[in-house]
Amino acid sequence: AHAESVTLAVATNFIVPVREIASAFEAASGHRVRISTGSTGKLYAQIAHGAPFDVFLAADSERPARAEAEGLAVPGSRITYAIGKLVLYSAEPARIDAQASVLRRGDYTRLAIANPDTAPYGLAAVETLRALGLYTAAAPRLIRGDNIAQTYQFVATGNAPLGFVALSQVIDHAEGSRWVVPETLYAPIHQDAVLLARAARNPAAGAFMQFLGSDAARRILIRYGYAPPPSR
Amino acid sequence: MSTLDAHFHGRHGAFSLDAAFSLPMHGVSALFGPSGCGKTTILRSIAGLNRMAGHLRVGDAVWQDAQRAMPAHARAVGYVFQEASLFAHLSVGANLDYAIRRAKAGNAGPTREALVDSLGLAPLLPRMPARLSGGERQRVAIARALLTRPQVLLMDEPLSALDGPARDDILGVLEALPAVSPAPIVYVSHAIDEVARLADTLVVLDAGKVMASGPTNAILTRTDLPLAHGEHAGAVFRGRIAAHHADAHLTEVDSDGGRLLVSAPAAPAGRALRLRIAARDVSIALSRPTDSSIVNHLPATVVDISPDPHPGHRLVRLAVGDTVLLARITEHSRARLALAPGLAVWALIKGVAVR
Amino acid sequence: MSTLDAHFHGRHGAFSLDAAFSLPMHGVSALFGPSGCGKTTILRSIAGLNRMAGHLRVGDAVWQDAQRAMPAHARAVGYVFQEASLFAHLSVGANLDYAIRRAKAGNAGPTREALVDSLGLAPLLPRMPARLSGGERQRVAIARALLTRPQVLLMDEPLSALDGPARDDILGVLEALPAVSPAPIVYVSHAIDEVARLADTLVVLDAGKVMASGPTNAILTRTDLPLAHGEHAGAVFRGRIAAHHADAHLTEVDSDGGRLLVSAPAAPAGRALRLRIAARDVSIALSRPTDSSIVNHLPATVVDISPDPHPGHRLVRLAVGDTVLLARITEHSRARLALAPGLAVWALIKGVAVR
Amino acid sequence: MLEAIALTLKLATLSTLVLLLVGTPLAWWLARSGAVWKEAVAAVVALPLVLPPTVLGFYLLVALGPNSPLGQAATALFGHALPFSFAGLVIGSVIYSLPFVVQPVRNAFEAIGERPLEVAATLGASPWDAFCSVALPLARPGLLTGAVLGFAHTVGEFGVVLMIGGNIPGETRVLSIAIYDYVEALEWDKAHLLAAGMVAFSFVVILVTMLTEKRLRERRA
Amino acid sequence: MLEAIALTLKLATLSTLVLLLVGTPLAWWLARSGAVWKEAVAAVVALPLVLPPTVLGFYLLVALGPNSPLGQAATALFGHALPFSFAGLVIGSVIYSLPFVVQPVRNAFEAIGERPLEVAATLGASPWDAFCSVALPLARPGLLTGAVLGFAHTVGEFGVVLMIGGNIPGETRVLSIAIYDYVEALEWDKAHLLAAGMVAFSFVVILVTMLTEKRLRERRA
Ligand SMILES: Nc1ncnc2c1ncn2[C@@H]1O[C@H](COP(=O)(O)OP(=O)(O)OP(=O)(O)O)[C@@H](O)[C@H]1O
Ligand SMILES: Nc1ncnc2c1ncn2[C@@H]1O[C@H](COP(=O)(O)OP(=O)(O)OP(=O)(O)O)[C@@H](O)[C@H]1O
Ligand SMILES: [Mg+2]
Ligand SMILES: [Mg+2]
Repeated sequence: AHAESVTLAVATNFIVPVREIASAFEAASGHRVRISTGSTGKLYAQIAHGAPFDVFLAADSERPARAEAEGLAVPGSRITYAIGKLVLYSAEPARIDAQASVLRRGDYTRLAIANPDTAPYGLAAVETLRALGLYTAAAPRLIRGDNIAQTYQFVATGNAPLGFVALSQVIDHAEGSRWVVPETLYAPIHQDAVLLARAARNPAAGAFMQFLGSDAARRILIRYGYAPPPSR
Repeated sequence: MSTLDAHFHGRHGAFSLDAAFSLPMHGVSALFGPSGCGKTTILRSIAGLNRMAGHLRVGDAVWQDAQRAMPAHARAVGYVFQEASLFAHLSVGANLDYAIRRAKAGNAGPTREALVDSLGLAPLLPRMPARLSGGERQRVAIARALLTRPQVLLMDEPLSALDGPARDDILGVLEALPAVSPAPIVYVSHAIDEVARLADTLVVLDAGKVMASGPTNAILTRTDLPLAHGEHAGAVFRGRIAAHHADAHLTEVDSDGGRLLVSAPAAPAGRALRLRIAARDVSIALSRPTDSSIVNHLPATVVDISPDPHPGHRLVRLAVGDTVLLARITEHSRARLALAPGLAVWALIKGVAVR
Repeated sequence: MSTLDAHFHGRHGAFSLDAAFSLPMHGVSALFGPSGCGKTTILRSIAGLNRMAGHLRVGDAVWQDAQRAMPAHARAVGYVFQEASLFAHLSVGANLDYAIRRAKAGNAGPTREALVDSLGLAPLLPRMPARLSGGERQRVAIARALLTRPQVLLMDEPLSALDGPARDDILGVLEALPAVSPAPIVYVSHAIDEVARLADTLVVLDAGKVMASGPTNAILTRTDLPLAHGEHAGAVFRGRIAAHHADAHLTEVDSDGGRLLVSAPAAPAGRALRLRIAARDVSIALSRPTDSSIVNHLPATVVDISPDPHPGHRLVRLAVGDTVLLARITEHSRARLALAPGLAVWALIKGVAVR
Repeated sequence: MLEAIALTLKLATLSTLVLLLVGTPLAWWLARSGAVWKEAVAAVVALPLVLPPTVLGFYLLVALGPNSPLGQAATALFGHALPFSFAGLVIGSVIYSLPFVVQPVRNAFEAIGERPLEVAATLGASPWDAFCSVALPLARPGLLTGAVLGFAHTVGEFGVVLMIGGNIPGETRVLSIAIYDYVEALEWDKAHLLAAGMVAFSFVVILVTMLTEKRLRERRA
Repeated sequence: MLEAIALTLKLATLSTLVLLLVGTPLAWWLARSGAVWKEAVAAVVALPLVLPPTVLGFYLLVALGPNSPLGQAATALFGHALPFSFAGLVIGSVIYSLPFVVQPVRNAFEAIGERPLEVAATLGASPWDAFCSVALPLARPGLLTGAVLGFAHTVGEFGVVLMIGGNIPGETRVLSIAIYDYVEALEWDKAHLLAAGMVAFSFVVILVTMLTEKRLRERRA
């Protein structure tokens, strides 16, 4: 196949892994990839108003589904490309133990989460707190990042002693302390992708959707702290 | 036709204007009147800077009538404003060039070199306007206005922001203007001494109306008008040089009123002069004095005697040859000398100003 | 000590000042000199508005010496600036109140009511400064300066931005000031007629230096100074009313130079007056004229005769009693009358100005 | 939502006040100082403009966070660091909007010139007195322009506030963040409503301010 | 990264030009018109300030998108709708930064007064000639302030650009977005470097502009 180009609209939190996946894809297929990033909501608004994107890699499953329903995407093209893992993180080394007892003790001033209204990791954090029966106690101390990246910034700069962030953000951090939240405490964070309507006949876009499910992509995902999607 | 005919009427807030007048298309015509009488409004109407109703004909061209009014930039006027009006962002030279580039082609007028020369602007050319004195600024403004090659030159109290020496300097420039430029000058002032020095024709305004208009001396010596009653009241008339005595620095001048001895720079016989004699400089004697330092004694006849705003004073009109002089004397003296209309007297003239 | 002693020295760009003078702590003292000679700089130094080196003692208080200089707001001066200086954001009344609230307690001075009354400010009080004429503005500025209860009132050419009637109006106000306020006035001007009308003491400046200082007439009639050579040159001296003739509107005045008949408003005998006689209003005769409208004839002796800037003219100093008058006549007349120092003559005085 | 509206008004009003309190002396100094380096200070004041608000917010977060010297000083003083508090929001807004206040106020002060202040001194007014009784009233048009721009900018301000405020309802969740969240959450109807209300309200505030200023200026002329 | 820098400079320069081209006549009209409703127009110009940039960007997206009448007109004209193109970025930046240009330029025009324009008319300059040869040079300080604020604001502008531009590398991905992305992607070192460079560059640009203006002003006095 001769070289085509594909433009990805990628949720900001996935930007680092997607770069690696894209280079692997370029190497393997010879197609060219361009990456645009933004919050999932912003990207959806842009797609709805004619943005020149071929593939939408959202941070949730809701907005790709809506894109599909509203005819912005190729029907049936939606796949889950990664499953996010939630982690409770602190920049201080011994702050969090394996039982996350700091949460139960309520021994913190502020707890950073992503905005549950707009970010799936935020929703997962709220679900986790509710499952632990700690939400009411935590609610007055919650601070909300616009997205998961901001939430991490709150924690990393020490402005919040604790925060629910994505495992992918802290996977290679030796310092700090963490508690990987058991997947039983929150609904899985499906990050879905769809092939957008304008790319229905773009072979490179289709190829990239294929490549997302490949072993090469899965290896990268795991390295970055995501669970790979169940094999199709 | 070689007149400027204007009739403007309209309102400016509480002020209402209704003024019609006709001016010759040569020499200096002055609009004279107290503050707020509408002088500036009329000048601005001539220049098209405000929208007064009326009509205006300048020579053969109609600049405004009931149907249409030429926009300001299309009217061939030069306008010298009362206060600083040089472009602050341009040097003196560039201010002049601004006018030259937009000059009305076809009209006659002095060249840049001639004006720079006659107004002494050469050392000023590279300077910015903020670095000029008030008098220097007005000289540049006058040169700039002339360089547009105007059909009419409008001047709105160009001296009122100046004092002492700067004022004298510009007055001299203005007196020489008719020799430099063919454009008639409409000169606005409320200073009678300026008007007497400069104007050939006078339009007297009050509260938006024309009170009188005509040749300068006819208006100046009318005791029913306010001009004869100010501190600077006097007569203005023309003379011609008869002889110049270089040793005594004195010039003999023949005028309608007789021969006068005046201080004037050397000039050839026959040259026309303007003579001004202030009412306060004229004394009256019944016989000709012989041993006084007063140089000029003219035989005269008392025309009439009017009251003066100052209660102890009288204003005496004297017929001297074909001309009328004003003399301001005390009622005390009038009574002592028993002056009355028709009496033959001597007019003793202490000072004669010459242009 | 009841003098103001000042010595200021320093540079302002290319201009260098080095002026020492002493002024009485009453009446009007004028700083006189051509444009750029440093008058404003000195006035600002007295007010503390610039930092000239030197020292300044006002009465008993040292305002500046080598060690320290009082800041401007602590100096009890009233300052009337050359041009508009009213606060644009305050009404006339509020401008006055601004000064009252910050007045130096303890000093004497007229009240607000008295000033509003004597300066005719009542109808102006609610107006904003932008709606005042130039003359009205200066009257308010003068009232405001007096309301600070100053120890010295500084006035920097308060008339130069005014014309004609407004100028006369304010001159009248200034002449009456010493009666209204005890503060001595330091008056800056380059107009000799103002100085002659107002000043008791004169400091003549040129290029940053004091050329002469002393009582007004002594300075005005010194022919080695430029003041005697201008258009308005003349003499100034004091007189005292002898009698007033209401019917002829004439007043008999006794002065050092003899008895004069002048036009002046009715006033009781004994009242002191200031008399001004311009050099151009004085003629000289060898015998006393009998039938002329000139009212005042004084016996005089020629003191000396100097050249005048105008080559055909001479300046004659005449001793009239204890006083010196100036007369400007033509060389032609001087020669005709064979005037020389020591000659006894008659001074014919056409006009006497009175304050 | 009412909470967010109240908070926005409180933040904008307070920030405008602080902006005027901080910006006015700064503008005065810039207008009147003879210091050669004052243009450098003027440029520094303008710099928050060139950073994206979120990025500016990020650096403020770092600068004011509990690990920074500033943050530790604040903690010692107030018992907590400034981010995620209303006080922190005010600081962020003030830094971000400062250029819009300083610039017009400085221009207005420069337009006054020396003379009115000299007049005030000769009338016995100390420099501080003259500043209050003469300079401030004469510079009113500039102060008003500054206040309007500062107010409007604070109302619309969002990146800095979001970053340093942490989007805490009732404390740091202002209207602009609320609208933003509705857009993000695809609840566009609500976003439209809020945005329209905000625009209408601001339009009225700005228009009334400008007309009042015009009226006052005409009274003076 | 070089791409982003070049794009930012291009966007800021072009936007500043368009801002001056659009803002100057508007400011002129606001300064000189006698229309009673001009203050309403002035308030409308100031309104983009009160909307969070992203939200403003969202509405621009709606207004210029392919489904809107405006968008369809643009498509008919240029072959594509304006969002997600460089032209769209310029439009967004211009609308967002307009108040910062119009306000100081208007003040500068108002400060000129009637007289110089009347003088120009009596010297034979048509209104357009007088505007170019007199009003513009005399208003230069205001134009410069406007240009600096507009330039700086466009450099730092981010929300509108991100929304309407779509962050497409080489086309709409400007420096501010790049910094934002680095911060979001936790690549803080790169963000620090870029931010520092941007601040330093802007500091120099602003300082040089201000000093030049000061020099020019002193020449004139
Ligand atoms: N724009 C205006 N609006 C309202 N009234 C005006 C306006 N311009 C002038 N006037 C009024 O019109 C009258 C005439 O003004 P004008 O300026 O023509 O007088 P002037 O004779 O030139 O006086 P001056 O000698 O003081 O310059 C004055 O009473 C003035 O108050
Ligand atoms: N701030 C300044 N910087 C440089 N030179 C100055 C400054 N102020 C005044 N000068 C110069 O100092 C000299 C004296 O100025 P000053 O204003 O005291 O003169 P003046 O006697 O009041 O003149 P005028 O009658 O024109 O008002 C002038 O030559 C002037 O150019
Ligand atoms: Mg006038
Ligand atoms: Mg002076």
